[in-house]
Amino acid sequence: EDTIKVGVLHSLSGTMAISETTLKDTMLMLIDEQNKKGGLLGKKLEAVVVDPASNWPLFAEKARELITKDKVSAIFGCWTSVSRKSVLPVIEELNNILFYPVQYEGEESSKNVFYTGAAPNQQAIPAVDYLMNDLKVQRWVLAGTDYVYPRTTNKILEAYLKAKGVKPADIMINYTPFGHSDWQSIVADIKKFGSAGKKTAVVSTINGDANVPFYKELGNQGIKAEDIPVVAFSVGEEELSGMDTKPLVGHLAAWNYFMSVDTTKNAAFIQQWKDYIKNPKRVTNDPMEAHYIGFNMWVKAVEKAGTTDPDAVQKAIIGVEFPNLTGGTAKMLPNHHISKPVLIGEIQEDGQFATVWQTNKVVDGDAWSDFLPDSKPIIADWTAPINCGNYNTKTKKCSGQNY
Amino acid sequence: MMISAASTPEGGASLPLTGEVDARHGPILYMEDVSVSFDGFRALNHLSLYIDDGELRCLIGPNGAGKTTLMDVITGKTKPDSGSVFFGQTIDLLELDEPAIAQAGICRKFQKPSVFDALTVFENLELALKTDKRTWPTLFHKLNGEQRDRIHDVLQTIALPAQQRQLAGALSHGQKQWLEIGMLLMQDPKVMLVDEPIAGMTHQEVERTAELLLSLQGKHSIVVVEHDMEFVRSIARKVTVLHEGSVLTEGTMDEVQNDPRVIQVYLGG
Amino acid sequence: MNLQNLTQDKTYASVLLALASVTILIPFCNLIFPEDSALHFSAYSVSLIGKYLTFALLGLSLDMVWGYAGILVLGQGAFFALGGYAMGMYLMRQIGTRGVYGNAELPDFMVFLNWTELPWYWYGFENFGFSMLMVLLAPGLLAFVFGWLAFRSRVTGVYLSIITQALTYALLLAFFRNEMGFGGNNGLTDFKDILGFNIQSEAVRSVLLLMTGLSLIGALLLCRWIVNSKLGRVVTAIRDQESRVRFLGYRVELFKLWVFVFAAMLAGLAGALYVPQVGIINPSEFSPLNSLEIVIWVAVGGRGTLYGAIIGAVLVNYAKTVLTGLMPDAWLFCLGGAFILVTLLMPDGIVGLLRRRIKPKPTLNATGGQPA
Amino acid sequence: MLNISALQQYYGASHTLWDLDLRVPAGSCVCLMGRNGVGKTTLLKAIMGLLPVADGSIQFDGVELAKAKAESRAELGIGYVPQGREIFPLLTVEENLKTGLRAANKHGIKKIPDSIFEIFPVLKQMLKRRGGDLSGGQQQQLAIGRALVLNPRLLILDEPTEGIQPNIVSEIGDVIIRLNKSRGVPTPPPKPETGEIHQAIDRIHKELGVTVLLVEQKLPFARKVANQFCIMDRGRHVAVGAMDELADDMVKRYLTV
Amino acid sequence: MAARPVLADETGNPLDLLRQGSMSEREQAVEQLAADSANLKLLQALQDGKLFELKAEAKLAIGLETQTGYSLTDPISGASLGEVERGAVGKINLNNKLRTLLRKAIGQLQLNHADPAVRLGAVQAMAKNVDDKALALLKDHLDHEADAEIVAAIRSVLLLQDINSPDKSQRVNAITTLKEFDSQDAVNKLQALTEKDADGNFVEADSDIRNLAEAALIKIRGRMQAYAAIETVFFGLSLGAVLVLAAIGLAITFGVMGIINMAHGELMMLGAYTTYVMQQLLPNNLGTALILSIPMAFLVAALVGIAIERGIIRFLYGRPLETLLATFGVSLFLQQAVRSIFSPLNRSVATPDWMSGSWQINDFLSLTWNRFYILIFCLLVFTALLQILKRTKLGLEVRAVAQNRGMARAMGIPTSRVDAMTFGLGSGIAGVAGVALSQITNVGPNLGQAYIVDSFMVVVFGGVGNLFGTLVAGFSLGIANKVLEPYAGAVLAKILVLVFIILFIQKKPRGLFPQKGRAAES
Ligand SMILES: Nc1ncnc2c1ncn2[C@@H]1O[C@H](COP(=O)(O)OP(=O)(O)OP(=O)(O)O)[C@@H](O)[C@H]1O
Ligand SMILES: Nc1ncnc2c1ncn2[C@@H]1O[C@H](COP(=O)(O)OP(=O)(O)OP(=O)(O)O)[C@@H](O)[C@H]1O
Ligand SMILES: NC(N)=O
Ligand SMILES: [Mg+2]
Ligand SMILES: [Mg+2]
Repeated sequence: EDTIKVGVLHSLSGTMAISETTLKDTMLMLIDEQNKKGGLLGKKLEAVVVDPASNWPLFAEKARELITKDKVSAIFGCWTSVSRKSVLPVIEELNNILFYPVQYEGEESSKNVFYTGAAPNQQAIPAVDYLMNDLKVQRWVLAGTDYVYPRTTNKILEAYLKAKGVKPADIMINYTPFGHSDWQSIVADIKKFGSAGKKTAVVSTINGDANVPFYKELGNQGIKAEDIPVVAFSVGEEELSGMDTKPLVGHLAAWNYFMSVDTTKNAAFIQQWKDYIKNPKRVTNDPMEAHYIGFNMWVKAVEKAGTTDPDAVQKAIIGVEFPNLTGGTAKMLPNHHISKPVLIGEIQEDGQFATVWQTNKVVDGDAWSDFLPDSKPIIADWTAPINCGNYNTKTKKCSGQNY
Repeated sequence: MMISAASTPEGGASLPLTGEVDARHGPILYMEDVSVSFDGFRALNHLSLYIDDGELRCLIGPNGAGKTTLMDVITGKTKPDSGSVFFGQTIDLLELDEPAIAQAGICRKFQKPSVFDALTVFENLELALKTDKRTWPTLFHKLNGEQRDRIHDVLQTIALPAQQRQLAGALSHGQKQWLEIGMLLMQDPKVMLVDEPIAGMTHQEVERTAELLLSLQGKHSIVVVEHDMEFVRSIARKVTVLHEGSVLTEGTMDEVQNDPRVIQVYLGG
Repeated sequence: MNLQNLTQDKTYASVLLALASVTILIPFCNLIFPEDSALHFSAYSVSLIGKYLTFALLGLSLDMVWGYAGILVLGQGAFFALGGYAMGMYLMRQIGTRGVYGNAELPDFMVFLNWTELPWYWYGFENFGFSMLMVLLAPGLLAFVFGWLAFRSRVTGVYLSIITQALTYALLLAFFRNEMGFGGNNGLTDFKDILGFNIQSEAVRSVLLLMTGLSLIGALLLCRWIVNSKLGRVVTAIRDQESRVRFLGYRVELFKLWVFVFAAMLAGLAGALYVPQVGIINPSEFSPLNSLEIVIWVAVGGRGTLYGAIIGAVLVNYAKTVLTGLMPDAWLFCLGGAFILVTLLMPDGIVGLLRRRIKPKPTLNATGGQPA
Repeated sequence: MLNISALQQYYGASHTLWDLDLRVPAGSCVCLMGRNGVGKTTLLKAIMGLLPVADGSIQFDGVELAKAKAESRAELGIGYVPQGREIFPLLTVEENLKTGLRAANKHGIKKIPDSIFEIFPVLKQMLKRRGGDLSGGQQQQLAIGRALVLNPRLLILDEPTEGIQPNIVSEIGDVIIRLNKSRGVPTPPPKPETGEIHQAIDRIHKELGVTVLLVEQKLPFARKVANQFCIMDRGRHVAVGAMDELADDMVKRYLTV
Repeated sequence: MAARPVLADETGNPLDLLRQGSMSEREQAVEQLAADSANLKLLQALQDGKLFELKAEAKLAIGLETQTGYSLTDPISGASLGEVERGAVGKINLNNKLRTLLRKAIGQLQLNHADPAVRLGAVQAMAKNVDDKALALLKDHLDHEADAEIVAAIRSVLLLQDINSPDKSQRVNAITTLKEFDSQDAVNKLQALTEKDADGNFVEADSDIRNLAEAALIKIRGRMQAYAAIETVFFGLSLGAVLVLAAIGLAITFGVMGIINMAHGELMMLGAYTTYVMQQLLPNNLGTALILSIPMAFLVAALVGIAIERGIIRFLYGRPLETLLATFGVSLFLQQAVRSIFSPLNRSVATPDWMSGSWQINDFLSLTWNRFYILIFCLLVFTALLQILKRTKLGLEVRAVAQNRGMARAMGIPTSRVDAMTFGLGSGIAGVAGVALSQITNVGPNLGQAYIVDSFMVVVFGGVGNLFGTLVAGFSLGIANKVLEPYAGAVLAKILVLVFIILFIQKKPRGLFPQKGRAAES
């Protein structure tokens, strides 16, 4: 074998193509770059791209194809949690590696998956802290698309808010279907909820396509960021580039990366991306950085292990560090999550975020939330002696691992 | 011939369907004071009609007089606005739907030939065969020798034995007419309603149809609608003339033919 | 039987033969030959082919209602998904304490959403026999109730098609809801074993393929027997002239209901076989687009021929597998283009083309209208 | 006027019309006869361009029609009354009649001529009723009326009396005869009770007689109306001649089963 | 000449702070600047995002965007500073805190503006969060304000303060006056009077006041309910308008022609992309671009539609089910084509100013302009279409062709032309609907998929072949959805509407407005 193959498993068609296509291109760029640097272990890297077409079972099938047919050494892919859940058994069965670059609900740590996106404690909790402490928010709207990531995140946030003394009457929870496009009533409700005289904010886990009509409606019903700010966990530069940002100015998002962050590394990354994609207007976003970090950590781990053998890489990668684009250093933790800074930014008219708050040091990703009763005692640690993704510190047992 | 109101069966509708048609006391088919209207247009207007057991009745009348509508009412396709329709003394046809009426023994040939284009001639006849027509028995149904013979007999009668394996959709207009008559025969009904059977037939076929209908009377009660007077004359016993939704006159062919009203609205000079 | 039936028989025979060999040879080769042998079928191929065969079964079920009874069901995927969920629930219950929270009763997704006890409709699914019964009963019952209402009210044509679409769409939204207790958008996944055997082992995979193949062959034979029975002819007659059949004394609604329920159960069976082989069942199986795709398979293969549905389902899905890997950026052009070409060049689908090769037959316009 | 030679037609693989020739001279009324299924309707459809012809030629006034578009016939002045009526079922009677106006426009006809209602008064009564709701006979009248809107020079009728009440059948006979007046028979003076209708017909066709091609099974009607016959058997024509010459043995040979 | 009115003190020049300082330093600067009305223009420019830093000269300037860069004016004197390139200036960024501060500051400075509308705006801005200073300003202003509306606005602010006054009669008066006001602030204040604290004691000790407040609340809530009902109807109608727009083209291609057009959604998508392209071509006239998009989208979609009809569908007449397969292929093709040409990302289509915002009738009722326009647009499109089908031959001919193609040809109807034109018309209308959709939802490759199921549902629910049915169906489904939503939530409401459709079809198996008659029944 003269090349090392890397699988790229992102939807290029269907509903998720909007988000995932960019990540495919990012991976191609990173692999290209690595090859220019001389490849890995003296071999060239080769990207194997497939299209799981936003079809969840197809993700599993394609993962199997990548591993058994194409013999890839690692897979970078998935966006939605359900696609990851679909791929998970295959990755575990065939003992390969998946780098998952998107913020997610947590409650998972697989031996074979590396979570380079944010866990709830790296995005949701800090955002709520910011709203509560800096903006003095007292009333909360938790609005989300009706699926597991928003549900879980909101469960965690609800528990967190209540623990902070927020009354149930001051929390409004609302779920909408995927792609929901008629927000008139809900925005009107939010407006009413927010006009009770207490400072109100919306914590939005609204996903993808539903955001454009949501923000349009917010703008049209005259909800300004100064009155009722919306802090979103799924709206990044890429999404903003497809919206009319005028009515959005001042609303917030919490991420671990903003394109606008002014560091030399980031400037270089942005330039590289624009050159690669041959479009000076293209933007970068948080999941791209996650892939950037994940890929480079994988490279380092392979070099450290001297082989692409998944077992060896899984061992070697824990503890590997790599600088973030926004400053600070990401480190692969024993629970397969990474440490990241948390940034909160306000949307500007040009579709960029102006950072208004940021953690002063990196936050470690927590696989198992401390705010859910059943997951509180659980930890993940893939180093000896625990070597388990869901180790119950009370019963001292590792549950559900079938390898 | 006319029955008095007193002898009209009462509460017959509650009797089980499986019972024999009770025609011991005269007519097998009663229609009394039946009215039907469509968007305000009266297609049948207080019409009363009685058909005797085994009778061959010809029904004539101008286009639009309501002959087809009358058959629609008897077979359950159209529900009348008022009036009553009884099969024998006991079966209230207004309480039954189309399949139940068909199973009770009233079958019909349509004005526009309607056969199953995607099935062969043989299969068309097979479907019409008088058997248990519930789902499971139909699934497990096998033709026995007797039934097979019957289909072949009918094929002979309608002169389509050569076409029996052909799809009915490929038949010409006249052939479809014959096939539909064949389907009527297969059902072996008590009452046959035959709407314009000879349209599109050649002269000689017309004669054969007449012979066929004549041979069936007695065993079956038959109502024939036709505009071909020569044909009607050749089969008619009793003729009813419909006009504007009600009976204009009734009688023998001669009586009817010489009725000035009939000549005026229907036959012409 | 006439000539046309004979040629049909020949094609039937070859399709059956092909199915039988796939069903028997592939699991056999997978288990017997070592991995590096040229004759070895990888686990990847085994589960892929298994998946195609479940789709073929699903296509077959649609061809029964659509091809023969003329009911264009745009929600056949709903029955497939229900069967799949029934199987998925069984598999979830088999996980037992091996879930991440170690809860013997509750599946993981219930635990982390703070459910405290198993909803009543999950009862019984730890039992394989009961679950298999539900695989058939759940879709069958839904089809029965839905069909009974719709056929009795004489809902036909596009109206029926659209309400079946509404049905599957409503179920999609309902199953998305986490409150429903079926795992929301993530659905049911991470299965461990089936009847005590590890679901990921090669042997189980092979057996599943074998079971799927046998089910498909059985279903094909059964369907063929049904369409060749008198009931089949009644149903075809209903397709072409529903009201006329009533006047022959057949209860049209019951016949339609019979076929509809039968097909729903077949689809449920397909779903149940699908889930252990792909390892996940989630609400997107209810999506109207999925159901539409089933119609496409059948149309591509050739409607109203049974084996056409099988050929169509396998070919379209095989094309998808190959194209999404070979040309991830352009495969939709190919697939879309292929659908257009098939309609234009093969009016009766792929089977129509095959048949015309074998024997030119007099064309008969299905609608009975004049040829253009 | 209409000249058909060596026409071949197939339904899929089955050969329906074999090398068929037919001449319809201008001003004549030709009755096409033959048993069920010999291909009469097929021939008429082929003339109308509703079925593709495999080979042969169809000339109308010197214009080749065999490969021309179906819709060109109406403008040329061919009216068609199909077997089975083929009414537009969900259009009203008025709309059914109006469908011919586009083609009739070429001859300066912009609205439905009143004369049609005079011939078929029932159509006037039912102007707003859906065509499909009419009784069979009413539909047949509508079909003929619809063809007349085109102001045709050649009228093709496929079993026009099917399902029509006797007095209207005879009227239709009269209508055809009078439309086809160049038959040479002097038109009898209008009968008092039907005078209006006949005057109307006269008015439509003062100048030119309409050439008629008729398919009819009923011999008496055919004899009354047509002046020429053409007998078909198995897709070929076997006998032609003046109507008076139609001998009984021919009828027996070709028209009975 | 008003020389440098800025107060320079030890904290530094506020202009420099604004230019270079951190966000909190900028806050200080704004507070300082707010003291002098001469700074109004500068503050307003800052709020509107038009204040820039001239990088080379290290000073502030107000910039107006031009084709190539910015034309600059001095923020204080208003003197022109010439034009510069884009790169030469940097925008002064704001955050929400600053924006809030600015709003208040500007409001206070504008209280004496010559234009009463601006004054009213200023009062309203100040009313949003009143502090003592603002209250004093407003009270002062009341004495020399002539405009009745502004007086009323200030009165209501003052009345709200009176509720907490120590003088009981003033309180009583305030409450009785306020109960006639449609004011959210009034509700909040009154509500506060009726609440209990953590120990279960009433916050308001005076039971008279409490009861009075209680009664006033009931009165206002009654009105609120009426407003809510109006709002629900409006929401329903506007959702319905979107459904109707999406479905109406299909009502022609599917309802009248009988083509199961799965590419209908993609034709709408083309309309939406046309809007995007038009806005790219006319970046400075977004409104004009939007208006021009309507005919352009019609043209583009109609041409594509005609191409589809001529290239594919015309071979499939008489085989309606196969149109489903072929048009499904077309829809995949178009989606991927758009992905290849415009990228898979959503495109940003701007809402022109005259379409944004809402018509604020009072605190409880406001109708958004874009929905309002879309509703009217929908009715216009519907009427236009109805007229086309009624007044022209096309309407009759297309129905004739759909019902009996062969006979239509025999009657001399040029069926191919009629088909192409009708399909073009249906497609063009889909394109026009796409323009409307671009104003409320994503413009991306998935746009069509999102609407196709709903479109078919609406056409069928209304009764196939009946245009009016489509209209009624769209509006009734819209209203049903919006009536249910507050009780059931968005997801369950949608499910309930679907179940309702299923059950309704049992009652009326051919939709709301069925085609009747012998032909339709058999
Ligand atoms: N569904 C309907 N809607 C409106 N009118 C109808 C409907 N059905 C029948 N009619 C009218 O009722 C009248 C009677 O029609 P019917 O078909 O019974 O006549 P008929 O006696 O069979 O005539 P024909 O001898 O021409 O077949 C006709 O005028 C017809 O137009
Ligand atoms: N669509 C079709 N497909 C195949 N064969 C057909 C089709 N239509 C008619 N035929 C066959 O073509 C032959 C001629 O049919 P056609 O309808 O022209 O007969 P016809 O002379 O008009 O008979 P009739 O007097 O009964 O109307 C018949 O044998 C018929 O079976
Ligand atoms: N993990 C997410 N965003 O689905
Ligand atoms: Mg009739
Ligand atoms: Mg004929």
